[in-house]
Amino acid sequence: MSQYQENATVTRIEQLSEKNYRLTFESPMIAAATKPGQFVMIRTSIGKDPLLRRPFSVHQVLNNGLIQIYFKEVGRGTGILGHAKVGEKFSLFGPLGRGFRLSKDKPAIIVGGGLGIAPLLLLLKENCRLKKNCDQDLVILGGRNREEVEPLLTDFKKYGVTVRTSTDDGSLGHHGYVTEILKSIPLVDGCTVYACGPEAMMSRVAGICAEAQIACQVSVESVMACGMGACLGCSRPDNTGSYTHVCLNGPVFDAEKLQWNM
Amino acid sequence: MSQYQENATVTRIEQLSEKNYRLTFESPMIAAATKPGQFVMIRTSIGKDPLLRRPFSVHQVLNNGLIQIYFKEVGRGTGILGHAKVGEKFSLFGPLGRGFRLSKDKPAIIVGGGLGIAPLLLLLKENCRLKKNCDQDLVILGGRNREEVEPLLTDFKKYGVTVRTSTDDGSLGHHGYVTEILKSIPLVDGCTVYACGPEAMMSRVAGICAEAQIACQVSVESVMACGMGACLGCSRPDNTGSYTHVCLNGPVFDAEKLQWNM
Amino acid sequence: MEYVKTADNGRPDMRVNIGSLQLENPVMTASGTFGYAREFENLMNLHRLGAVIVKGISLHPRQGNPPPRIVETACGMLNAIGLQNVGVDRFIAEKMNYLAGLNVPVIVNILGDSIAEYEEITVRLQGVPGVAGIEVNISCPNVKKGGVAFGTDPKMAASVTAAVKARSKVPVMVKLSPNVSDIGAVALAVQDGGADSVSLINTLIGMAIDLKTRKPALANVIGGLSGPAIKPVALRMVYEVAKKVSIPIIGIGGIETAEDALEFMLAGATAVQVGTANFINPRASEDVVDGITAYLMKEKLPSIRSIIGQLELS
Amino acid sequence: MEYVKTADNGRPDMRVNIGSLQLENPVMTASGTFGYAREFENLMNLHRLGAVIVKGISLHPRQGNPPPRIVETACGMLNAIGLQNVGVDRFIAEKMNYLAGLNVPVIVNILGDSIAEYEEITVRLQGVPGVAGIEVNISCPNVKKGGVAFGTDPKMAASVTAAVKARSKVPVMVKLSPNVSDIGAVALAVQDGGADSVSLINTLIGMAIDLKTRKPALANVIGGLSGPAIKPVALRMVYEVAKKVSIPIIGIGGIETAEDALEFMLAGATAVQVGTANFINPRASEDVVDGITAYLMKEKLPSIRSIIGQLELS
Ligand SMILES: Cc1cc2nc3c(=O)[nH]c(=O)nc-3n(C[C@H](O)[C@H](O)[C@H](O)COP(=O)(O)OP(=O)(O)OC[C@H]3O[C@@H](n4cnc5c(N)ncnc54)[C@H](O)[C@@H]3O)c2cc1C
Ligand SMILES: Cc1cc2nc3c(=O)[nH]c(=O)nc-3n(C[C@H](O)[C@H](O)[C@H](O)COP(=O)(O)OP(=O)(O)OC[C@H]3O[C@@H](n4cnc5c(N)ncnc54)[C@H](O)[C@@H]3O)c2cc1C
Ligand SMILES: Cc1cc2nc3c(=O)[nH]c(=O)nc-3n(C[C@H](O)[C@H](O)[C@H](O)COP(=O)(O)O)c2cc1C
Ligand SMILES: Cc1cc2nc3c(=O)[nH]c(=O)nc-3n(C[C@H](O)[C@H](O)[C@H](O)COP(=O)(O)O)c2cc1C
Ligand code: FES
Ligand code: FES
Repeated sequence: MSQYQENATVTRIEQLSEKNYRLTFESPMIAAATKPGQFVMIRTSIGKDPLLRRPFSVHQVLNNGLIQIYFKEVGRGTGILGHAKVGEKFSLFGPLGRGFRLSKDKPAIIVGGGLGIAPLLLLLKENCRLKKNCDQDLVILGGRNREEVEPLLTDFKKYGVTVRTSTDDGSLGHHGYVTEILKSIPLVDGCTVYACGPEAMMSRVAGICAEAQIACQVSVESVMACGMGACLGCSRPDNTGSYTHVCLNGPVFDAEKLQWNM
Repeated sequence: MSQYQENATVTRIEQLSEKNYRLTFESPMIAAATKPGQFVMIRTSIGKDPLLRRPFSVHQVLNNGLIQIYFKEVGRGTGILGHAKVGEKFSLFGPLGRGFRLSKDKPAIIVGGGLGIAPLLLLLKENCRLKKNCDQDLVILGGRNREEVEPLLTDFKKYGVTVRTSTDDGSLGHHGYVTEILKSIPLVDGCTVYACGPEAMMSRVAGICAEAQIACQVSVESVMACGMGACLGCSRPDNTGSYTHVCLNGPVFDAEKLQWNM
Repeated sequence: MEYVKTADNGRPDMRVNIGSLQLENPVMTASGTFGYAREFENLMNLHRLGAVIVKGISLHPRQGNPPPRIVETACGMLNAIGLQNVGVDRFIAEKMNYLAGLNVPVIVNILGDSIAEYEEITVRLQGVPGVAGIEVNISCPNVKKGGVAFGTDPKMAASVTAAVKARSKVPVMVKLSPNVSDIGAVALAVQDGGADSVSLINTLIGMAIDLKTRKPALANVIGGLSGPAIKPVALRMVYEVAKKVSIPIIGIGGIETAEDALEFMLAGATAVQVGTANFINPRASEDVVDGITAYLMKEKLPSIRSIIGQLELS
Repeated sequence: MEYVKTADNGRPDMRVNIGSLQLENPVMTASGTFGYAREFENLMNLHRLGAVIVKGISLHPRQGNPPPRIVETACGMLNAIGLQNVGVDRFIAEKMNYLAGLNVPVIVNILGDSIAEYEEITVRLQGVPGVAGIEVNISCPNVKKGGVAFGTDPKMAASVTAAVKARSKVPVMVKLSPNVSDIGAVALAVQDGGADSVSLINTLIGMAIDLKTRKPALANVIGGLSGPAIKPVALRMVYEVAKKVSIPIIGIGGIETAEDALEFMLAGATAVQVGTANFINPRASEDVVDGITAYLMKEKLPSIRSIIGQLELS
């Protein structure tokens, strides 16, 4: 469980859609230590404002000590990252949190909505590496429109997995939600659903899996100050009526361990 | 007395020595309105930190609505400006303050030390334009070493004026202070000394001029919040035992109107 | 409160009432951060302000503190201007003429070393054309005598309020200090003293040190902290005071944008003052007016008054 | 105070005494910002700290507040953790073993809803190996009962102090709230109550609002403001308290760098605590130790103690 603070250089910037970016950092120590579902905390400013680091799932680990994040510009921190230049340096801290628990022989159904797709590429990669062959597995990716989903498809498809898509406006794949696709497919016994996306989507996925009595791992969000268990800021109600902490016990949880507003 | 807030684009960056930079901005309204000795307030951050604008003398007004500042990297605001990229935009506010009072027929002796050289190039330009011929005038520029002074010499010399130099380490011109050069030359009756530089230097210049009974205008500094008379933060003791405000009544003052610690 | 809808031009109604003072919109400029307004005449449209509050005025002229008077801090600044001003008589003679010509209510911020001084300034301001209200500064931290005590002790605060109120025909706004254990108690006392409204917060007392010289960064050693850094404290205090008093509240502290202003109004402020932001963006106060209008239109709200105190607690 | 010079290795002497507590250097970690230290073991060298102060401990376990518990503000953050902790017994059983193994004094931050609770926690901590001191939190703004009152009223503050002191064999540090009219008075009262030292400041009470939802940004509505934004207030209070008390002062509030720490020491602090900065740079406290050492060497000062209270007033 080693974590590092690295001054990472931006090596590549991809604007995948209007507000969605993919940034590649040279961050060899973090790259070597990251497992699927873990995240990094990035300091976006050189001054004291914005003050806190921002959490981002690790999207991909590439060769040569490169890691990627995939994010949407929603505020000041992501705004700064969206305007980063190749060669700029940012302080990365990670890898943090508990990632996905993979299984060698169980079929995987990977469900991502919007920016929740971010951690799933690394998950898929590890899943397929572990299994050698992942043609039993399924990936379901959804978003608001074609622009949001399409740019990522090749990266997922290269692992030989079946990829189904949905969009809110019907511009790509199923017209509707990823959960409708999930609902429509036979959920084989012993398979695991891995999900990341908006709260409402994950809540729905958790419900579907509970009903079908299959395992479900979700990657959830929370505001965070430290990302490593020091501040107790990232509390989230668990199924015992108490709180769990997203940065330490998550961000990936067994869905049944959390409280859901369904 | 019109002042403007302009979102000015950086069009050129010159690093003249280790910490000294010259930045050119496209700022047509401010450029058209600026008189020698006036200054601009620049917002250096996009966030809330550093919060306040930073004051800089206008170093040159060029054709096509361009203005220049010449500055040293001493802290966070100047650090950000020193790392600016061509094409970046900064909010400029100006022109502000009262500049130098020029005279068509009186010989001018222009004395600059260190970064105090900044406003003197525009002063010289206007002075020579007004007089048509400024071969009676003298410029004395000093700094810590050759690196600090030399890069600016061509710009001053192109007006056909005599330029003398001094450096603290003797690496260029007189080995010592600009005030020693000033002291050593005959100060003709009716001439005006224009000075900008470190406080100690200006104090000394003011003393020399008072003794020789010749006019002396100095451009002084002060911490500033607003730069335009609203905060009353930029107070400086004047010769009446009261305070004057650098941003409104200065930055250029008749030396005799100020209180000097000599 | 009664508002006559003057024109149905599809634009939201921005008017608010501070007691008997009717404002075209809820955006004022904070004392000491807007000079005497004239400084800004070429930089913005002064007529679009809800009200102008001018630099604090004392009975006699004050020279203010020696420099340095200001220093920047993280997302804020400290000032120790020392209440430099020309005194009430010269203020009336030299500044009020211009101010009276503005199309907006002018509120005069006053301060004294004793109750008698507050009374005397109030008396002199009565009947001066253009003076629409008085803001009583009982909170300035920069002057050794008076200032601090008046704002800290509820009884003293009530006394000053009552004294000014007794001598004023124009509405009296009392400006509260945040440097107290219980601002709600001071606000209540001031309301009992007869204040028509309370404005808050004034600056937090702070200090900065220059490690290089090992000296305080301000000649006055301590100064008043303002700017975005203090906004959370200001919002909390407005919220706290709103639960206590029934008179209108004017929110102040780190307001830079319409969003900031609207947050204060949700917390219970009827109007706001823009302070330090004027230094960074001389158009800040007008931008806040524009931004609030745009927000109301976007949210399809006919009137700004439907925002006041509408914070939703779950 | 007596310092034996242990080794003449040319490095400056960083030791300071907080009453009978001898620290290798003046840099501690602030309660609630450093977990139980173990979280940081892979990120820095814990043994290099002057002292570790752990998250506030109550008599019974506390679940803390619902989320959101934190929100960023300009150059600062608000927290309303609600003092989540495992309670003193589980703390001793589960956390102290590791902490006792560290080569640095461990100071336990405690809080109670009543004097009896403070006493009981103190009693349970006596004789626990590794507990080098107690920091009494009389200032936490997050819990409705107790917290606020103890820190605001000098008499109450003195009573808690005396009660804890009477039951403690280890030195007692009392942590002061900044949300008061006169922190000097509280500090004096606490000194009279027998405190071995005072630490300040705890967080300023603040609030943030989410305009989109029109709700408070924190589920608890109000929270504690920390970070660089509050540093000017903290410095001023340390300076003020230093003029009043003779016991050592520990400075807290927005300290990120050695420069910040040295400013607090110039103002009169014998030691400092690094808080929010730990979240941004997990190595912050160690960096402060390094930075102070470097400063002393650069300035050719043989001992850190020659800095304390050496602010130059002109
Ligand atoms: C473990 C974890 C992993 C994450 N991974 C990713 C990722 O891979 N890609 C990605 O795009 N985002 C991810 N996020 C969310 C990301 O951290 C936020 O979008 C980011 O912090 C916003 O910063 P900002 O300064 O741009 O926005 P701010 O200026 O702080 O806020 C702007 C707006 O964004 C909203 N916002 C703030 N934080 C979040 C959040 N956590 N989620 C949603 N909205 C938020 C605010 O409420 C506000 O309305 C992750 C969050 C967590 C906790
Ligand atoms: C009217 C006027 C015109 C000016 N023109 C120029 C110019 O043409 N070129 C130029 O290089 N500088 C000029 N200055 C100074 C310039 O404004 C400061 O150097 C700048 O504000 C420092 O900002 P910073 O954020 O980099 O430093 P900060 O981080 O604010 O401070 C860093 C260090 O610099 C010191 N410092 C801060 N302000 C000043 C100051 N005004 N003078 C000297 N040291 C300071 C601080 O004490 C501190 O030690 C001018 C100042 C005024 C008032
Ligand atoms: C430079 C300066 C001068 C001020 N002078 C006064 C004053 O004369 N009277 C007063 O009541 N408040 C004065 N204030 C306080 C402001 O009116 C306001 O209450 C405070 O700055 C907080 O608001 P802000 O964060 O928006 O600046 C002054 C503030 C600053 C920054
Ligand atoms: C998330 C968080 C939790 C805190 N918990 C405690 C606590 O349990 N007990 C306490 O006395 N102070 C607590 N504090 C206050 C800090 O110890 C410190 O006094 C304050 O944050 C100011 O210092 P800073 O600006 O360096 O953070 C907490 C602060 C934060 C940010
Ligand atoms: S973010 Fe600090 S404990 Fe989880
Ligand atoms: S800088 Fe504000 S009055 Fe001069």
